[in-house]
Amino acid sequence: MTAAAQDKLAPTPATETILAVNNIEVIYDHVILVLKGVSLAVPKGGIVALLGANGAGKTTTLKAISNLLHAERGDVTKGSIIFDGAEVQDQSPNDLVKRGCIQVMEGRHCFGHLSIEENLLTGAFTRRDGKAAIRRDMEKVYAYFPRLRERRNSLAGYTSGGEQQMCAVGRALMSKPKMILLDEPSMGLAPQIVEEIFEIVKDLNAKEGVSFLLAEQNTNMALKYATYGYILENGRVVMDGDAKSLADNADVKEFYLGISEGRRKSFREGKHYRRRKRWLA
Amino acid sequence: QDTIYVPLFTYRTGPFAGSGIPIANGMSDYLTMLNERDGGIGGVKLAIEECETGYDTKKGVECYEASKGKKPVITNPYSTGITLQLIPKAAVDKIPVLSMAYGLSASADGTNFPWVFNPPATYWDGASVFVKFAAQKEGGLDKLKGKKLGLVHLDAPYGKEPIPLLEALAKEYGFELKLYPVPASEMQNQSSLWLNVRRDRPDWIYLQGWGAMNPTAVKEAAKINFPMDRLIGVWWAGGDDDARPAGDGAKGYSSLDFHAVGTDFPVIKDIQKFVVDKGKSQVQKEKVGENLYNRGVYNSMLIAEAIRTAQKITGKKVVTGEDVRRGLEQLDITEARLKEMGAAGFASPVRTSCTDHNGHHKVFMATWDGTKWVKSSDWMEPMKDKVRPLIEAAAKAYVESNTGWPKRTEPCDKSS
Amino acid sequence: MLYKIFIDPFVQMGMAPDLLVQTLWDGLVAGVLYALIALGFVLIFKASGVFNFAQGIMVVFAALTLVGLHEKGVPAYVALAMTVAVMFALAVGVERLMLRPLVNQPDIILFMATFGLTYFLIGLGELVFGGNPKVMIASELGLPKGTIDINMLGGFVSLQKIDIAATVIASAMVASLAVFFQKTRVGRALRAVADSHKAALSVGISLEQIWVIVWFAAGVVALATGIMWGARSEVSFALQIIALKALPVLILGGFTSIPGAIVGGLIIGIGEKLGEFYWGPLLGSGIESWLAYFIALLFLLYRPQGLFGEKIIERI
Amino acid sequence: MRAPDGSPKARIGDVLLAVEDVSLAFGGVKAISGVSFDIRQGEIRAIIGPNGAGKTSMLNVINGFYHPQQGRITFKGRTRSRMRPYEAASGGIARTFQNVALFRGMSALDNIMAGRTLKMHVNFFWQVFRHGPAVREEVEHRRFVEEIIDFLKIQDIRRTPVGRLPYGLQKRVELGRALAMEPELLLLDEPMAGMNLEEKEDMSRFILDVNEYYGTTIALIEHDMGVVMDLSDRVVVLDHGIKIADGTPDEVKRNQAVIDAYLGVAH
Amino acid sequence: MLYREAGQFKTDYTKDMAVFPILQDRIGVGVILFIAAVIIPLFGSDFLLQAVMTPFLVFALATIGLNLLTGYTGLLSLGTGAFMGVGAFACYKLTTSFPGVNVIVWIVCSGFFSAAVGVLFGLPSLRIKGFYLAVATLAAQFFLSWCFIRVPWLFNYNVSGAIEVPQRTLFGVPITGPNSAPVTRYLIVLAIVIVMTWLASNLIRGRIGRMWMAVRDMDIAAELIGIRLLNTKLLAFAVSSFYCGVAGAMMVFLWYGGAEAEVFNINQSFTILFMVIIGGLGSLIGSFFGAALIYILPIILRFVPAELGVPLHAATVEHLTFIIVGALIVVFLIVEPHGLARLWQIGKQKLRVWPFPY
Ligand SMILES: Nc1ncnc2c1ncn2[C@@H]1O[C@H](COP(=O)(O)OP(=O)(O)OP(=O)(O)O)[C@@H](O)[C@H]1O
Ligand SMILES: Nc1ncnc2c1ncn2[C@@H]1O[C@H](COP(=O)(O)OP(=O)(O)OP(=O)(O)O)[C@@H](O)[C@H]1O
Ligand SMILES: [Mg+2]
Ligand SMILES: [Mg+2]
Repeated sequence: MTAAAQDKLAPTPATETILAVNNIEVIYDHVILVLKGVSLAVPKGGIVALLGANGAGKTTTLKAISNLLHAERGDVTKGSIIFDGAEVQDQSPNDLVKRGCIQVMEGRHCFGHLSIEENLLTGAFTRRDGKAAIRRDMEKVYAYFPRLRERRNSLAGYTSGGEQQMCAVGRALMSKPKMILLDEPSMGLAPQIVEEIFEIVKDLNAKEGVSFLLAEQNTNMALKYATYGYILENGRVVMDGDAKSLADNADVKEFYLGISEGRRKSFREGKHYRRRKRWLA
Repeated sequence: QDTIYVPLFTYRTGPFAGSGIPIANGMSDYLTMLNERDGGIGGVKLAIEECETGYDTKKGVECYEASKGKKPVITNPYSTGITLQLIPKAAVDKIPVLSMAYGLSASADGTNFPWVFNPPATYWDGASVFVKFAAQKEGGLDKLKGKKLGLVHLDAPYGKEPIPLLEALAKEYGFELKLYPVPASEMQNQSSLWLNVRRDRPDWIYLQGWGAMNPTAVKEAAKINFPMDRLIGVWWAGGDDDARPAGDGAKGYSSLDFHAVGTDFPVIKDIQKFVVDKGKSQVQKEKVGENLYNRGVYNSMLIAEAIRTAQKITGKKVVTGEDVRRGLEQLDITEARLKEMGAAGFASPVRTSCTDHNGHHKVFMATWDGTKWVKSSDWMEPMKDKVRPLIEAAAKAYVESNTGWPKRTEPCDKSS
Repeated sequence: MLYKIFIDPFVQMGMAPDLLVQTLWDGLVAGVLYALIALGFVLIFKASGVFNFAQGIMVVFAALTLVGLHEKGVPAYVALAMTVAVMFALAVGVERLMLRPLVNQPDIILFMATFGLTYFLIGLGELVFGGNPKVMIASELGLPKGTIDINMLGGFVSLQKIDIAATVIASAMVASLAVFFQKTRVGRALRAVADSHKAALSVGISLEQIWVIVWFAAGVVALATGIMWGARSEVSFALQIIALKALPVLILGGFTSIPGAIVGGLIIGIGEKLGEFYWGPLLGSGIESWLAYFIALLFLLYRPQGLFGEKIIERI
Repeated sequence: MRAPDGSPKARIGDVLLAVEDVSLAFGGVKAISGVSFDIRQGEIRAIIGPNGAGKTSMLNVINGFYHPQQGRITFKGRTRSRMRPYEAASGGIARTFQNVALFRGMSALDNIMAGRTLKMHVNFFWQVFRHGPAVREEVEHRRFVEEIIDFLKIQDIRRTPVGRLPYGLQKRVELGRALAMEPELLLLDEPMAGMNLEEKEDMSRFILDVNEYYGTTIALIEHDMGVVMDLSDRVVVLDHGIKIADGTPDEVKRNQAVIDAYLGVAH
Repeated sequence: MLYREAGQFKTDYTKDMAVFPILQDRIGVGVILFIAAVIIPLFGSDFLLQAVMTPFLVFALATIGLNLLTGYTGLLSLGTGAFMGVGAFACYKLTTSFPGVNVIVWIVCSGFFSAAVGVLFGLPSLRIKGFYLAVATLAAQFFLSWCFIRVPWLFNYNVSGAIEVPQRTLFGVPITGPNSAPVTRYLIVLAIVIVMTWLASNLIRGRIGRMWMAVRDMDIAAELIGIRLLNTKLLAFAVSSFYCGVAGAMMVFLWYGGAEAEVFNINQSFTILFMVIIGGLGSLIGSFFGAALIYILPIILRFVPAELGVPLHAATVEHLTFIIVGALIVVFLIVEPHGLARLWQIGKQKLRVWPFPY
């Protein structure tokens, strides 16, 4: 992509963008087209939410950014992704982490045979700033998630789902990133912890200037903490805007926040599905 | 232009390549030499084609099927496993099998195996010579009573071949036979076996091994201080590479042999002149004349003589497999003929007949002197009277178990 | 019969203690040598979850390169250094051309790829060095030769100097590798990679670097193995068969454990020598070919992940 | 099965499953300590608690995957100290898993058909030749499964290998597989994790309908308090393996211990 | 748009569950069967029949056998060679003990013996998994190999220590032994392979197949939906060994015409495993692809230099063959780790959306 084109796509030239995704197309297995031209941008020091239904392509987008698609036989066939001024496609995932872009993968993916503490230490693999600094950051993670300290010597494979999720988030923090791609961080966490995670996001963002791209189902939370949001449907961005305006949008309220006519619906009231015609006679 | 097609099944790859390569070189070099020097046999060039078997039965059968279409006059399977596959096919496809001193011992019986030939001696002949040799050193066959003779063998049909004969002789002469099988997967890992040897203290050991098993066995024997002059290998355990790795430790180790070692024969000189020096061989120059190389040469001499004999009998120049079968049946390589071939003293005369496809010829001991094999005994006659009945019984059993085994229909040529 | 199985062997042990000691020693040596092969497997398995079928041929390849270079007139130690360099090149090649494109594939696929590598190396090795067996240049490398016969217990026990050297070298290698991989940052990263390629990638572990390191380490171990086994018989392609012996050792010790490889090797080595020597004759000898697997199987029934293997995590 | 007015009281029957004084420890970790509670016929019973409280472990104990060191489990009137997985399954306990445990290599249809395994009996011989009874049985169960597929609205992904489905659909297929077992007691472990609101609504609807139409008893673990409070009849709260509260959603919501340990701010 | 299922509606479940629900597939299979059963026997040379097609089919059957175990049930086995050997030796014992019964019956029945042995060695699979399970099967491999050599009863005390295949006839036509025509043997092998492939496809499409796959994909979940792991695994061992046994018997009786125990060694086991993997785990058609690639490719490669007129020594050709085959295996895996079967599927998928790329 030429520099001119980039300029055109960059949303607000005023704030510096740390990550720009320009019109990417992703194909799995050479035949399954999943992303059909997605563009988005994350400003330096921003928190951007990526919303959308199941299968919309959030995870795929994040994987494309951290260059993990190859491992799943996926390919970015069109468009470009630029992180911190360099094309992502030319870099290995390891380079990206070194340069400060780390992803917390959906579905935890802790190293089951390593203890929680060792898991956290692997997060610091790319760091070269000495044991003491790593130790300090580990204390910080433990302070964020006291539950992890309790279970520090257990094999991650044996910890509960939520504990693994905390471990995955904590592990990413250990790499001292400039930008974190968070894929469904709240999944499987107790409400208290969910709030805590978002507090951590806010904290890191404010104190250390870490940028975030959040793929999240918990729209409520996401929009509360994010500055900007994109809504993905079927591999396309269907709506974007700053968080407040999205939260005020009627459709978003209806479909993503569960608020209609100004009050929260009960799950018992959920629409009765219609019995569809049976497939076969 | 007419040629006689001679496929050579060889193996220069795989775990047994060490033994396969020198043999392959010897075989093809001799035949190439005939082409170069004499323009073939009886004026007809030989089309020599190697097919790589890797000592693998599957590939061997594939080689056979591939060569079949080109009207071969003879097959050299060069592996007992492949030979066993080809024996039943030979009669059907009318291609004689020459398994020189290997293969199925019973196939020496020409009445039941008209298409299979295994001169100059069978494994049973070899084992009987071993017993004879031991007896000679002990002071007579009657002195074997109460002695222990061990057989260290590859745990496969090839290795087990001498067992029936040795058992029969053990009964007859009152010695005790101890068996030491080496599983194929443990060829290079024989320490516990030799510990057993150390415990049993056999007086003599006969080594029926192949490939990497041999050097390991020789080394291990040296390790337990087994007297080397009491370790005797079958002719296939007599490769230079079998003894060399053990270094000085192998000095005195002997193996059976039926042809000479070295290059001091006109025929070998011719090979060097017409083939090796002209770069038409794959052999390393210094390896010409080694034991297994000469084994290959010897093998090809038998092939060539069979073709020549066939030409003589039939008066045809371009002979077929059927003709060569007759030629193989009437081999008569006399001293005079050997001399003509430039191989006087290279081997003992060979004769086959309609009923005897082997001849049970004389063999001798070659002893490793630390750098090469040297002939260390006279030519020794096998115990033909003990071997022959076993062969006939085995052939009979084979025919019985293979229902529908065809009766011999090929007539015997008069001269034999 | 029962007497023969349960009592006679022990009587024999008592009657000829020198043979017992000799058997134990032989078992020990064999065990150490098995462990050396197993170690090569463990390294790679630990680092990538790949069961490296090619380890056996790497042993042959390394030994052949060494001896082949020496035959060409290169001094022994220079040849040794050059062989190490060749093994490094191999590690880099394997990583570039085989592992990198196959990242995150199921174990069995990677296993299969190493089989392709095996074929490749067999072909290449034979093409370059020919199939002739070669004599290991043990003495040129300064490895001791000869035997020490110790008269004891009413008989004698003979120790090969080369076996003693093998034991020492193997133990040193194992110990240093164990320390390196257990205690270092790289060691942790290795275990992480073995657990999940995907997750390892996501935290920025450089698979490329790690793989080169372990394949190189495995190559060096293969070289050591090749020298030792080659010195026992000869260097030929038949040697790769011996690599299969590493399987029961590995399984018994646990695929992922370096100490496991050693302990497994010793148990198998000693177990099988004792079994073959004292019980083998009951079955007509030559039972070594399967005894090791049965020993391993017995242990596995108690501990399905091997003695030192990581527990198989079963959680839902 | 459903009372005409649909009121909970009429719906709920006797105790179906009772857990008494169950304790489970892994080495030093006490996952569950002396927990007792019961599940009544026809009710939706929620189990909540902070991460690592022992909820999943509790389900594992109920269907026999974990064996508790102590305690009794009474299911359909039979008391025992531990369940066996096969017993549990054939007794009518089905479940879904927190980390989707589908058979990844199989299509959605096959996954759900696999849930019918216990109900299929035609012997090996007929199966090999796929003849007579085997075909009849296959068709009959296929019909049942198609009903479930319709019910869950996953017709279009019938043939897709489930490994490739997005998370939410996987959870739905997993529910389908559990339903195919025609269970009396259905254990759901965070069925709505990773779903957006719309999908949660759908899922809630399915759960309610399963409960109402099939009369299936449901034990539900969920972290979304909205869902829990709206759907469940009774809630049991675990914390660090100990039961800290048990009662109706409203009671639980107001319980201070629960607020401290789990809810944080009152919802 | 040549290949598509649109417009082909199924009106009942039986049709929908057919092996080849799509018309084009049915036509394709028909054509292949026609070529295999008519064209090849009529026009194929002996070399093609005897050294290419028959072995290929035998290997394909063994590969299917192992695929049922490893590909469908997820149990890794390295004992295939030995299980084939059990079949071969069983068939030999049977046909020499009861020569009156047709040898084809015995070839099929020999499968039961290897099934029994397979079950025995499958027992540890309840506790042992993955590569660890391989050791149990390796124990089988080495132990059985040892038996084949050491128990002379198995080979009727032949001095040669090998199986010698007696001549047997069907309606007076020799079908085994040296006098049987390659084409007869090929046709018998073909028939057995077709029938057994069909039976295997029946199994895997039904309840049993689903149970196997469930165990493969997630054994814990399978257990919790009421699948008895041990029974299922043992059944897989039994059926798989049955197939391998029949393949082994065919190998000796209809291909080699005699065999040493060495034929059933560990390399055989590996070869079959590689056919399974390269072809595609859990795919019947992949089993054929895998067998073809691993067995036939080297044969073709061996002919290439001769055809091109490049003067290379047989050994050099062999070395190059090894190098090329090795490299090709890696390349194939990189292109499609799920095996040739998957490549095939993707090809079909592309055809379906053709002329559009996706
Ligand atoms: N490895 C793969 N191979 C083939 N298709 C895939 C693969 N991974 C994902 N897909 C498909 O890509 C689409 C987008 O998936 P993705 O996981 O990106 O969605 P998502 O927005 O993250 O959904 P969720 O909220 O469920 O996590 C889905 O339809 C899925 O079926
Ligand atoms: N097999 C096991 N081995 C060791 N510890 C275990 C095992 N299973 C569970 N645990 C421990 O028991 C505790 C309870 O785990 P459980 O999975 O039941 O939690 P949970 O309530 O489901 O939490 P979450 O909401 O995070 O899923 C955890 O601390 C976990 O580490
Ligand atoms: Mg996602
Ligand atoms: Mg849980």
